Amino acid sequence: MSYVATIGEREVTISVEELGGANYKVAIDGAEHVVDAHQVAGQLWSILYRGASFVVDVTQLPTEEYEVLIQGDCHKFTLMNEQRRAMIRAGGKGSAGKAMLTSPMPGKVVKLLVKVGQEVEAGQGVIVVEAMKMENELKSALAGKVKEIFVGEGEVVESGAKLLLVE
Amino acid sequence: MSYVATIGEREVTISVEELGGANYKVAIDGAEHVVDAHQVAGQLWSILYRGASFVVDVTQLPTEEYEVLIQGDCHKFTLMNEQRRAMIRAGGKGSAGKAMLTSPMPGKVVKLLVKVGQEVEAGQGVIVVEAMKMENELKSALAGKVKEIFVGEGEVVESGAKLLLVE
Amino acid sequence: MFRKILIANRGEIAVRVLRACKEMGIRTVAVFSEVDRKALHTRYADEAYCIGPAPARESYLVIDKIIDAAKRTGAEAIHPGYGFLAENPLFADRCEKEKIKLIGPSAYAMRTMGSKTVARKTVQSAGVPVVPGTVEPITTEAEIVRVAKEIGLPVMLKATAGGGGKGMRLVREESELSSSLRMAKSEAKSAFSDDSVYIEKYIENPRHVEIQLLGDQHGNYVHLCERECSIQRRHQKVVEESPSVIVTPEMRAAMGKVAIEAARAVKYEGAGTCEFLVDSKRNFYFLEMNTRLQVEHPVTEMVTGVDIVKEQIRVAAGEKLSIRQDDVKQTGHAIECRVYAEDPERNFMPCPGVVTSLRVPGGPGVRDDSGMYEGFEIPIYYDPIISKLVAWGKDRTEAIARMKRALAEYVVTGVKTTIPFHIRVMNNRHFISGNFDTDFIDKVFFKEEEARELANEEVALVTAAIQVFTEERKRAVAQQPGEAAGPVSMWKYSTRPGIRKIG
Amino acid sequence: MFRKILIANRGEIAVRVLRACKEMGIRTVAVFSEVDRKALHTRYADEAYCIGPAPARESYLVIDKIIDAAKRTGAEAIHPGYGFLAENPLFADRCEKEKIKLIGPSAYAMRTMGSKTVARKTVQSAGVPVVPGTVEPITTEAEIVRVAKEIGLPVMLKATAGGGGKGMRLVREESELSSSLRMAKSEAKSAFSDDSVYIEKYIENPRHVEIQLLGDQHGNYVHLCERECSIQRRHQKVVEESPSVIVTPEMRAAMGKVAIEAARAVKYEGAGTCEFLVDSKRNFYFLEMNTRLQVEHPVTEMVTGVDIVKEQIRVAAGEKLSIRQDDVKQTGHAIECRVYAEDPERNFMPCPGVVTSLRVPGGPGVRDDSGMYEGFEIPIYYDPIISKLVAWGKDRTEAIARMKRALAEYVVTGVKTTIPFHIRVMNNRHFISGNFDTDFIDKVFFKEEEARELANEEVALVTAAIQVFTEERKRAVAQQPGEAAGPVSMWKYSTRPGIRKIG
Repeated sequence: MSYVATIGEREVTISVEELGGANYKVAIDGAEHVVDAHQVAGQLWSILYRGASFVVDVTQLPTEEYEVLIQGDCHKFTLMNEQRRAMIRAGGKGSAGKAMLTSPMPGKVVKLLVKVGQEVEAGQGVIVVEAMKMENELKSALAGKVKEIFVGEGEVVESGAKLLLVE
Repeated sequence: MSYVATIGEREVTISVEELGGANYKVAIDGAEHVVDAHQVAGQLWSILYRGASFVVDVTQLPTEEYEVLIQGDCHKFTLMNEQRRAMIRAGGKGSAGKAMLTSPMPGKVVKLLVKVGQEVEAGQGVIVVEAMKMENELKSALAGKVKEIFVGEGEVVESGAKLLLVE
Repeated sequence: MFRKILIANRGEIAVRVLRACKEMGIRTVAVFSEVDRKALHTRYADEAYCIGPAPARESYLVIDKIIDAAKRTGAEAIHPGYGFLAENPLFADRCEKEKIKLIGPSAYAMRTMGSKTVARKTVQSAGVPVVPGTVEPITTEAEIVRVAKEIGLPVMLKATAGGGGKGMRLVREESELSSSLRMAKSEAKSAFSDDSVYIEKYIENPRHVEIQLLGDQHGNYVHLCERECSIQRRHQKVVEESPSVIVTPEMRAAMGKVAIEAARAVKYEGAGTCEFLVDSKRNFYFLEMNTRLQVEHPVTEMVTGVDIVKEQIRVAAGEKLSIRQDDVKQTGHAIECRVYAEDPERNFMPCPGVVTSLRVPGGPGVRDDSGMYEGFEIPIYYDPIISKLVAWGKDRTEAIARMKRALAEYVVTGVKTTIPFHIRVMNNRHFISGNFDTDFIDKVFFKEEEARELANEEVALVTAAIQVFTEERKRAVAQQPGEAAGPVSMWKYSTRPGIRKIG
Repeated sequence: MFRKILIANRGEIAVRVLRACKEMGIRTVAVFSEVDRKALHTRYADEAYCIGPAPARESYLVIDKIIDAAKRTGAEAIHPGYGFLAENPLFADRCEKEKIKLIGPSAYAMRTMGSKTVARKTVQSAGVPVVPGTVEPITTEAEIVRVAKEIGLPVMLKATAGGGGKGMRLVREESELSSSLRMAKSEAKSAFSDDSVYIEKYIENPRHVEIQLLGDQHGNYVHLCERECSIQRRHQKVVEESPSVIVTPEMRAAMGKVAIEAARAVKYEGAGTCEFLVDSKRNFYFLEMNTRLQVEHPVTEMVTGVDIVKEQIRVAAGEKLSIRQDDVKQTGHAIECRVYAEDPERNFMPCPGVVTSLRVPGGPGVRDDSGMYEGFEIPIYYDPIISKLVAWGKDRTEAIARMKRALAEYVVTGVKTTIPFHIRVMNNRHFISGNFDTDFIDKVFFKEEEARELANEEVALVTAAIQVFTEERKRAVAQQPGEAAGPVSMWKYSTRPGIRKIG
């Protein structure tokens, strides 16, 4: 089976073939290796790869994003098999010229600094969200007009919640 | 719902009624109390009971036996609801005059000290089982004749495996 | 000695105090907010009482509820931990009125030292050098602009009731003054229920060195040497150590002496800390006195062998200090890394969520003071500190090596933590050489570390691919009719549960 | 210094050595048997090689396989841990031949001290008092009966190559002699691949006190004071502490001096221990010298601040000892409890199985040296030690209180452990007063503790009933057609997986 990982701008192709006994033949962009991969528990793997031992924690986020922890470093990428990727490629992309501001964390909206229809500059503070006693002023990604505000002051929002649309 | 716990020779009746909000009305042999019981994860409970806070780990064994760990003490008992207990009561009991020796741990049979047909005394060593580098001589529970031997020397046995029957 | 103590706090510090009480054979009472029913401190105490909804202003900060819980349970003393009510003189007054012993200094000492402006006056009159700035709180925009011009930018805005970096803002440009004042006041209000803010000259490239003090009711004082807390992010300590690489024995003695004089001036009782700024010429300036147990107290415990929390409790019960100044020896070196539920890759954004798996470091010289457990849902309402990892070594080199080793063992999944950040600090050449100041992280470290490549990317990709591969195969097997579904899955929390919506 | 070290061991001690290497920046190679593929030491090392099937005789004890792994990986040195090949002079010879440095003493020192009979002769000729007994191994039943009559019952049978209570049998009755000889020889064979057994007079009510030694290649020696290991079950240490309550400063100096003389007699290099029996008049008798790292080394590390494993490695690399005798100070008190996978309620029957949940103690003064993890299947093939819990306190009282607190925090489910036993020891009045000998557990403790009632039975029953109640209700809900199955179950390992059948 072949998979494509996307790390930032880069794409890497990984193929996996089972050899039995928890051994797998993998190829990264064509270079082949045998991996001894034991699932210790849940998302925890013990990996013997190219003469070295690794402890790897793989967390799958609700989308096809992965966060992989090795020796304190957190690697982030999306990964999917080739069929699924082809399917998604056939679909559309996000619209340009718009910037949806979403909450980067769960928290509480403390203050709206702009109103619908107001002109804002790129980098201008537009909303203050408090989490864990720290106030965070979130800024507009681009210059434009506030098209819509999805939350009110005092509202508790989840991570990723839509806050405000600038066009 | 009513349950009967058996601790050694004693029997205790416990009734449980849900009050909502993780609160339960329980009665132990008739004495009523309200318990605040939160399941933290798996077998781990946080219990507020009669003015005190307890951390309780409940392990259910394959039978209806329970091992409950509180502050380092391990409580063992069987527990079942009253219907099930009535059902079991209707069934039979084990046969008398026979003693089935089972392995108290997983391990390896190192030596058989008796043969089928041999007379043994109560307390006589009949088999040696090794686990974790310790040899353990298992003894016959009663005097009688070795009726059957279920294992051979060198065999690996699981905990509870039948080893030998004395009649 | 007290028979029962109520701990008016939550998280790692509540657990720390509970442990001390257990070791002293004292019965403990926890108080918890509705979201903390399953929290470690609630479970760990002998008794536990709910004191209201999640927001601290409706639970942990409500004096009436704490007092009520203490009276209902018959607790003879209250340990406030740090934060919340720990430095609130109204709470101290109330405890005194209710004849419940508050484990800490008197309301008078809290008022004097707690109001940083009064504290500055008090120690200045005892001849201790202080940082230039105002002694009165600032309220209007006009006022802040005037004062800033007077003492010159950059300036630091600080909550009068503050601590722990809350309600603090550094201002370098005049244009930032008004928005910073608003933010500082708002944060101060939220954290301390008091929005008073004062202003101080900002000393460039200072190091933050503090002296740990203990005092009893009989006029005895000792200091437990210094801690260096210069590794700060946004003016909040993140790494602390003892001893400090820049403190000489003479300087230690001088700072200790001054700190004890400051404590004596307010008849200080219990554990407290005098914070100093040290400039590049090793001049030190009194910054403030914290009239409570500090987050970073474990590093001092590890190098001196003194259990500071137990000393607090003994002193509160009227006992004399169990140690004299001559008994205090710094042995080896200790470093603390504060583990926060924050994403170091996204500008330390708070990252509440569920701890889906947890593996804690062990072995020699490692101490973990934690408030989390596997399955713990980190609430959004409180400080994001989830653990403090402390390493001891016979010298600084061994302490750093051990901390690196322990951090690599420390695995928390489900939420982002500052562990990867700490690993990078421990590997940073400036940190290793002891060459840093309080701006080091924000100014030097991030610039240097920005371009860093992650190691072992190939392994990360391969493992994720194998995981997806095995899952796809399991699903395929499960869909084949007439076949067994395969071995029982060992997966737990295989997707990250969302944060519960709060009403 | 070495760039790469192979650790020829498993479990907690392999992890301990790996941690030291990591802190020293040395690359590590683990070897593992087929059942240990997922073990902590396999995962924790930088490289890991499989050396064969589960039984130690086919993997961890096979010299060829260890040497082969070292050569394949380019390891310059091998750390043997304790047990397995740690005191095997053939292994030392082979390492020397292959030019791989074995971290430990020379084959000559191992032979002299490892054969306990030769060791007795050697130290006796240096004027050290020894326990009466044979100097030649015993092989026949006739011989054992003759010697036992000669020196008088009770006697102790001991494996010549032994250690850790393996292959040891106390014999009080003549009728038990032959069966005990058979058992001891068989155990010795299984544990050390050598069934030689010797006999010693059994001293009644002795205390077991030992001296930790370090020696380098340059003729320097230090001792790190004593450990008391009198709390034994079936002649196996279960609780160790430092200092010993019966050792006076004069006695400490005398024992240390004798121990160093014994080490000097064999040009001892690395870490070693001289064990002594101390009678009720505080006379001490040389018992044996262990030419390896000991299980209980952490208590010495906690009171002296010396990392014994790192010293072993430095000394093996040719460095001089980093400490002199004057630098060695005992500070405070440390206690170790060995956590075994055994059922204390069923006569300490070994209890392998799967660790279904694990919560490790934290906070001040606590050290956990563990070889287990959540989900770990404890193999039946090896020693049942799964962890060592060590507590430090400023004095013995604080160390005991802290150990009690830490033991109460330590939760292992899925397998029985000795944790409940240790809690009872820490609460026992004889242990607290320091009044015990090596027979204390088997003779006094169990008799006193037998009738003990468990606390909190009511809570245990209520919680189990509520758990059954909620499960029954969940099942009922799930069976109702057209209804959702309720919230996702957080249950993991809800039944105890059986032990895998081995072919």
